[in-house]
Amino acid sequence: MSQPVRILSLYALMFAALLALGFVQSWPLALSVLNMCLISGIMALGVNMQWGYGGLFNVGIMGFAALGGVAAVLVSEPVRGEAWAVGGAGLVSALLSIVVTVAAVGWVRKHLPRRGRGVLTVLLLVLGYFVTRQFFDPAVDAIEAQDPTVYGNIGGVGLPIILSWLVGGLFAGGAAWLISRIALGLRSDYLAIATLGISEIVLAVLKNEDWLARGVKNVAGLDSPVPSAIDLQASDWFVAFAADLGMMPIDASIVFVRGSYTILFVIVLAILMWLSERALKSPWGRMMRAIRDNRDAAEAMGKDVVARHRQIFVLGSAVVGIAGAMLVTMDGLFSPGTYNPLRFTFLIWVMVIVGGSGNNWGAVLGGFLIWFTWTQAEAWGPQAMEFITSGMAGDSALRAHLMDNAPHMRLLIMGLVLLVTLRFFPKGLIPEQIRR
Amino acid sequence: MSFLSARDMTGGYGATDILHSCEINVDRGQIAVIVGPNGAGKSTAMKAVFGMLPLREGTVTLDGQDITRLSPQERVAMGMGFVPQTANVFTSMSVQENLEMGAYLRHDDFTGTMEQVFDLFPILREKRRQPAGELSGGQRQQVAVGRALMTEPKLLMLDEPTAGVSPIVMDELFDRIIEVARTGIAILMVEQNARQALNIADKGYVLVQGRNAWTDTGEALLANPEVRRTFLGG
Amino acid sequence: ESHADSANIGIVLGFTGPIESLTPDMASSAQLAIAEANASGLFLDGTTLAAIRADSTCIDAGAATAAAERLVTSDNVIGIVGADCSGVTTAIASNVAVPNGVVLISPSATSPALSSIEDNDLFFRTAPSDARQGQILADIVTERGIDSVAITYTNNDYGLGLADAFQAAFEAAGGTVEIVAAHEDGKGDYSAEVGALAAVGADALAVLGYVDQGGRGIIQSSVDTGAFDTFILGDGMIGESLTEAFGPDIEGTFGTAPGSDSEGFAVFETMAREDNITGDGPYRGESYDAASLIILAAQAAGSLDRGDIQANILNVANAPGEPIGPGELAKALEILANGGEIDFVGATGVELIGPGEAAGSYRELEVIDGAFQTLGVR
Amino acid sequence: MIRVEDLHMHFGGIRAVDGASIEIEEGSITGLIGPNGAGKTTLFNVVAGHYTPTSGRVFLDGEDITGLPPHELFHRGLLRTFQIAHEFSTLTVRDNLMMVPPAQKGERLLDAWFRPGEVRAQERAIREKAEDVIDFLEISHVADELAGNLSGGQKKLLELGRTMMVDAKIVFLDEVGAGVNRTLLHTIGDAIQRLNRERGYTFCMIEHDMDFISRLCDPVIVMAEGRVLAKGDVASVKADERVIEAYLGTGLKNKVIA
Amino acid sequence: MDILNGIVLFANFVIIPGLAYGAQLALGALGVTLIYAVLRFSNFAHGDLMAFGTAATVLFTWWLQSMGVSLGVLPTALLALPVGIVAAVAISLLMDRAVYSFYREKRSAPVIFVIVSVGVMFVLNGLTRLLIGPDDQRFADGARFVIRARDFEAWSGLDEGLALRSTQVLTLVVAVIVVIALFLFLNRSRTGKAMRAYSDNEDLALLSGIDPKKVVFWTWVIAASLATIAGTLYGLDKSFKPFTYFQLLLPMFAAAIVGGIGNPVGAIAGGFIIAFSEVTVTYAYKRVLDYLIPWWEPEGLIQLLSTDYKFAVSFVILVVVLLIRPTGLFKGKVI
Ligand SMILES: Nc1ncnc2c1ncn2[C@@H]1O[C@H](COP(=O)(O)OP(=O)(O)OP(=O)(O)O)[C@@H](O)[C@H]1O
Ligand SMILES: Nc1ncnc2c1ncn2[C@@H]1O[C@H](COP(=O)(O)OP(=O)(O)OP(=O)(O)O)[C@@H](O)[C@H]1O
Ligand SMILES: [Mg+2]
Ligand SMILES: [Mg+2]
Repeated sequence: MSQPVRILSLYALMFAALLALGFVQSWPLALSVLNMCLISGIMALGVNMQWGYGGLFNVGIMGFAALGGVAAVLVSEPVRGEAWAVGGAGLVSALLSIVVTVAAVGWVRKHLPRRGRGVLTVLLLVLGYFVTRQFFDPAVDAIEAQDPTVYGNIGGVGLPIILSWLVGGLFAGGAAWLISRIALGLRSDYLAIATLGISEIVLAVLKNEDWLARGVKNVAGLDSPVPSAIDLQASDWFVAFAADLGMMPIDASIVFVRGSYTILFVIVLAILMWLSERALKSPWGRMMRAIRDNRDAAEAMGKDVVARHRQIFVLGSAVVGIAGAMLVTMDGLFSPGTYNPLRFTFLIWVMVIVGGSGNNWGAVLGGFLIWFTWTQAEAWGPQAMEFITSGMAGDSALRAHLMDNAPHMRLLIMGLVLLVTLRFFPKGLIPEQIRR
Repeated sequence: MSFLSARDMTGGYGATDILHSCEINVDRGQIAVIVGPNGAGKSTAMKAVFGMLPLREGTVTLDGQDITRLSPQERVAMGMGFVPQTANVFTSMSVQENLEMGAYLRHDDFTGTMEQVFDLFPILREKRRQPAGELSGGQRQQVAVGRALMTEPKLLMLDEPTAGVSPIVMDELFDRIIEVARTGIAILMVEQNARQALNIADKGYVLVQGRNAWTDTGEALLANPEVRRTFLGG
Repeated sequence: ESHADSANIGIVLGFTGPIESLTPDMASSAQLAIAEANASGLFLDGTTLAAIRADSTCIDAGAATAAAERLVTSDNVIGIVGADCSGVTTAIASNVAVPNGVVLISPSATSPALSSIEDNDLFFRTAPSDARQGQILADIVTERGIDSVAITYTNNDYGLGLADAFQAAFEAAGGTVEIVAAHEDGKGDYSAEVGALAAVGADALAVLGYVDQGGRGIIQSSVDTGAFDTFILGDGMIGESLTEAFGPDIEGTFGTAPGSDSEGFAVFETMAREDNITGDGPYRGESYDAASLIILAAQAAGSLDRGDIQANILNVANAPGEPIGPGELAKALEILANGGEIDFVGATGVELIGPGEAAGSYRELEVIDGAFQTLGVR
Repeated sequence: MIRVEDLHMHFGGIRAVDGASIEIEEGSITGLIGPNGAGKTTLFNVVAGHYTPTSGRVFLDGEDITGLPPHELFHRGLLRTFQIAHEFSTLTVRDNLMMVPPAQKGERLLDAWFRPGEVRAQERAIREKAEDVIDFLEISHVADELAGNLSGGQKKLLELGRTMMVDAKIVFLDEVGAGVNRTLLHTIGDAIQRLNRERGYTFCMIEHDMDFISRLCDPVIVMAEGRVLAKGDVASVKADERVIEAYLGTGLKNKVIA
Repeated sequence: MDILNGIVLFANFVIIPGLAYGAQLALGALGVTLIYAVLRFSNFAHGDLMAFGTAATVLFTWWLQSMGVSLGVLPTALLALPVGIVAAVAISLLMDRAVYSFYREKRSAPVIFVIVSVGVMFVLNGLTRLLIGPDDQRFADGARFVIRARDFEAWSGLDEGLALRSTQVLTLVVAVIVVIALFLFLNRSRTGKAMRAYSDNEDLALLSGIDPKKVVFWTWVIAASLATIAGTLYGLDKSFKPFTYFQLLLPMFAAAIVGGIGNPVGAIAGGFIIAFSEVTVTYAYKRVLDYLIPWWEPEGLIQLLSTDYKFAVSFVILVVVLLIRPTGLFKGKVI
């Protein structure tokens, strides 16, 4: 089967499955699954850039998604004047002292001779740490004391939340840039564990720094870039509109809201996809693949491997950050507890590999398929168990035991789908297209 | 029938065939050399003889026994030894361990053989504890040949054993190959240092695009002007 | 008026993921109420109720939303018991329950922040907000003459909320909190936390976590190293498995758990045991009560309409009316069918206040002779 | 053109290069020979920036280039091939060549996205050049094959081909001849001479095939045990006793018995 | 006296727990590292394999306990361990046959194996829970302590207690024995060398007559045994809950990698690094210092960082180690 035909037919199958979900179960459900599929597709696209083009084993996806998420909070929440009044000065001073410290360290490392440089660096860092804490701690205490059950944080800047998609990308990309200065020299699994560690650190900060985005207390009720279902249900024109369509206002409003998100997400995905495809098919893509294949030789052929790695690491992470911000926007909720490596790192990796790493269409399709399975396996698990145990006596202890543990069939089924797909498509559904 | 007899070998890595009815025979105590342009299928033919490439057609027999369907490690057990052209040492293992792995199937005491290998390639004795991956290109090649010699095979197959080794070591190596052959072992090798190789060869095969183009004694091939011009560099 | 023959109640809990060990018993407890109503045959002229479970995963808002969406739009549930962890609960409330107008009653989400979400009066909870428990716990500690404590809490909104409340109340009463350290659930080892907690030389350690999660690991480590003998337990830590495991080692440990009278809960325990719910994790009573409320509200409304159910939740939950304990659903259904009024008390002394959450009376418990004994109610 | 001063490269206790000083004249084809493990490849690796030397300096046209990364050296016109072929295995042979030219517009993302016309034009030119190299190396039948699937010798040719894609000042060839068919090697030798004469490339080549060395190289540097053993024209080196003993040997002991 | 008190205090809360946890991680990391060394992929299913093997051990232990069998001071689970090992080995070999072998034949890239192992992880995860449920299970018996804190106080007359659990001793001893055995096995024995050769260059291993089936078989046997031993010892010391075993995966990987993945000695070292960086950095040193430096009356708790950041800290240390030694302490593999 030629590549385009394969892409078309597999995507057609995927959409058929989503349509079936709509017909058999319900449209709001189908749309909400589709929306998450789109977000997953974007995340997978970001990871594919890093791994598929660049061969960078980034296992810190969770951290970048969370950074994107926090952007949604910081962009859209209203400014909290009270908090800034009590702690703003302290925070700004703390920030300043960090900047000064970094600048000082930078100067020392640049201008002083090798000997003694290390000691002085450490001294400066320690000093900077304590000075920063001096400003930081009281400010944070004051901010967190402000109405802690509902706020206790600095709020945001009160801009439309859709801007946070960009900002989320910037946050994640910025963090990636910092990391790339430290860790990109590491190879394969060593880079993996370092990025994993850094993402854990990012999460530890987001969980424990309540002043920033309330930490584990979550921020709920974020703005929405689309009208809310309740408002629609209450507006006459919409009710009339729904009646014209022959739908119940409730259903219509939900479909409308979800559909609006779908449109926004499709636009984002389309732009990113266009950029990625174009990049991959250009000499840039060729260079990236060369670097991935043989780093030493690429270096000898005049390619600045480190710079290219950094570039792709930042770009891929930014894409993940964008998806992270989109996710939080759609949920209307930022909850650091949500981010765990299984869901936000390994599942994304599964998407990329099952879909076909090195191929943008593949990675996105992987995002769709795996997310679809992930949500549907939830229902399939108990059904499967029902089926398995149907032969047993109604009151057998084994049956009861199995039915009780039926939800765990979810992961089992997830695993089976993954294994079966990779069995029949060992290089992913749409493998990297190597010849041109 | 010859000790090793590969007939009608046809096959390749994917859809297209690399080998076309290729034939190779070696007798005990004989040195057979395959030469030919790059990409002619010499290495492929070696792999096919060793069972590392599925053949579409053709048979391989060793000592009269049909081994066409045997796996490589079964062929090792039958007394075949092979030095591939690339990736022919265990890079993370020490030189000595590399040699030990060559003797993996031997249950007798192989210290004697190892001493012989060290005598042949003195540099390896010095480097016995160093990981093979840290050796120079030529040193690795010596480890690779040494590993194959450790098996004490009945048929020794070498894919460009002298690529990258210094002239002095190359001479030693050819000397040793002659010696080995004299003990009754069949030797099949691919060489680009074709002149020296054909010099010591009892039998030469010229392979072009997966086909036997010329087959003759080493001497005769060396004397064949056509062969000289096209493959031996004039 | 005629009713459908059957109706569904959704149960959205984290059957897989970090709290997977708590949820099966919670779900079974909720189903206990449903079974009770079905057995009575009195629910809306013999309509049979079915429970449909869905997996919230506890942490994955996207998956939880999809699961709840399935319940609401495809299985047409009349109300939902759930969810568990505050994050997913919020997501389900605002993305599914509110737009669809479905009642959502959480048995376990205790975060104070949930009091203020925009819920169109559709969100209720049978677990009280942490603020009150913190106060009561602090009172008990002070009364026992303990004046310095170390606190460890599970690092989520429940733990943090409770810890904050407890610390504030305790310090207001003149006690000192030497150290507050969070612990993450489900980790392999807690010696670092215990090491830090023990290093301050506090009289007792307040463990505000879950009995079969990190909280237990903390206690285990503390007992093993001899760091603390007396523990102050939040409601999530009360469970027989704790006394089974550590019995004599934690003699004198005390804590609080929701519930107005010990009798109600005891009755529920017996019912649960009979139904093979053998665990003793938290929130089982609350789950039973949450399901009961949906059933009773539907009965009071005389309809399966989601809006009607929502309108009746507070009526059945609070006085006036005949108090209804666990195991008395048949009686309640009967009263409601006859147009009477009830005040559902349930296993945990349900009393919904303010924005629809439990007012919270608490039992004071102490480990005496290696088992939890109820000392009184506050 | 290249001057290496008292270079040391130690790996733990192993002194791969142990105080070598070498000079390569502009416009020469310098041969570098020596027994296996003499430190030739290591020397190349240091000069080409793959290793930072333990001590010693490297100069290119009088400028200190010690420790510069390979990609910068490439842009200064210093190219090298690898003894063990380093092909880009999932790229086609043609792409392997086409990725080499520096300053490709399409390698900058913004241009790749928004200036497709210019990128295409440049690609056409590069492709033509690649075709020439492919033809020259007689590998046109495998031009669309993945480089990973080439035969051992073909990979070596590709190594050489990459250096022909740009205008270099100096090219270091590490045993391009090993595993290459002798007839083709002749042609390659001719090409090297032509590049040297017509385009003024300087070459430094490691090789074990003395015929090849004799034909092309002047002068020849002999290394042994990390140091320079001898230097001079081919004839003098071949006659040097130490070189014969350490490297050349005296030919086959067991003469062939017909 | 004070100095003794300080040392005992530090030992009780830092050294002993750190050693025990380190050994637990190390045992797990050994399995990870072995699979990586021979089969060349990071096996994400290792945590759940541990859980599976332990679940089998637990079930058999219960049966033994119900039959009244006991080992006296030692936990009965040790008797049941072989059964658990057999179960874990069986499921590993089954998974290999059903899953991994296919990709081996296809010569798939390592990352495919990694992702496939995630699939296997999901499957094992489900199986374990179907077998024993998701709950916390206790199966320890025998003497829990070698020394109890209170007994130590009484015996020594010190103010501070020192507790030492039998499981801690057991874990430590087993970890040391296992790593020595594994090291010798890999570097000295014929099969061990064959395993290394196979991992280094599969084709060449074939050419040397090494039977890949045998290598793979032994690898899984050893890895699954290690997993079960590690899981059971951990379960005895703490308690058995499948989810926790999954959670252990990350620190185990961290240990294996920071030590230099593919190297058994590295796994041990890595285990202790991870464990001690968790325990020491977040420990509040106030009381220890009170004993050791009585005249110094420090303010605050002398805690370098709050335990909130315990994982962050251990990862910072990990990253720092990697920056200094990019392939881990003991020169691990790079694939
Ligand atoms: N990374 C390394 N670690 C340790 N030793 C090394 C390393 N690289 C090379 N060596 C040692 O340095 C010496 C010189 O190696 P080098 O590759 O430079 O030799 P060479 O002259 O190129 O030989 P050949 O002609 O065989 O290619 C050898 O003895 C080799 O074992
Ligand atoms: N793994 C492979 N997959 C596909 N094609 C291959 C593979 N290996 C080799 N080929 C192709 O098969 C042909 C013959 O290769 P082979 O390695 O047998 O050549 P050779 O005669 O040994 O050449 P050389 O002297 O250069 O080593 C070549 O055209 C090569 O491109
Ligand atoms: Mg070949
Ligand atoms: Mg060399």
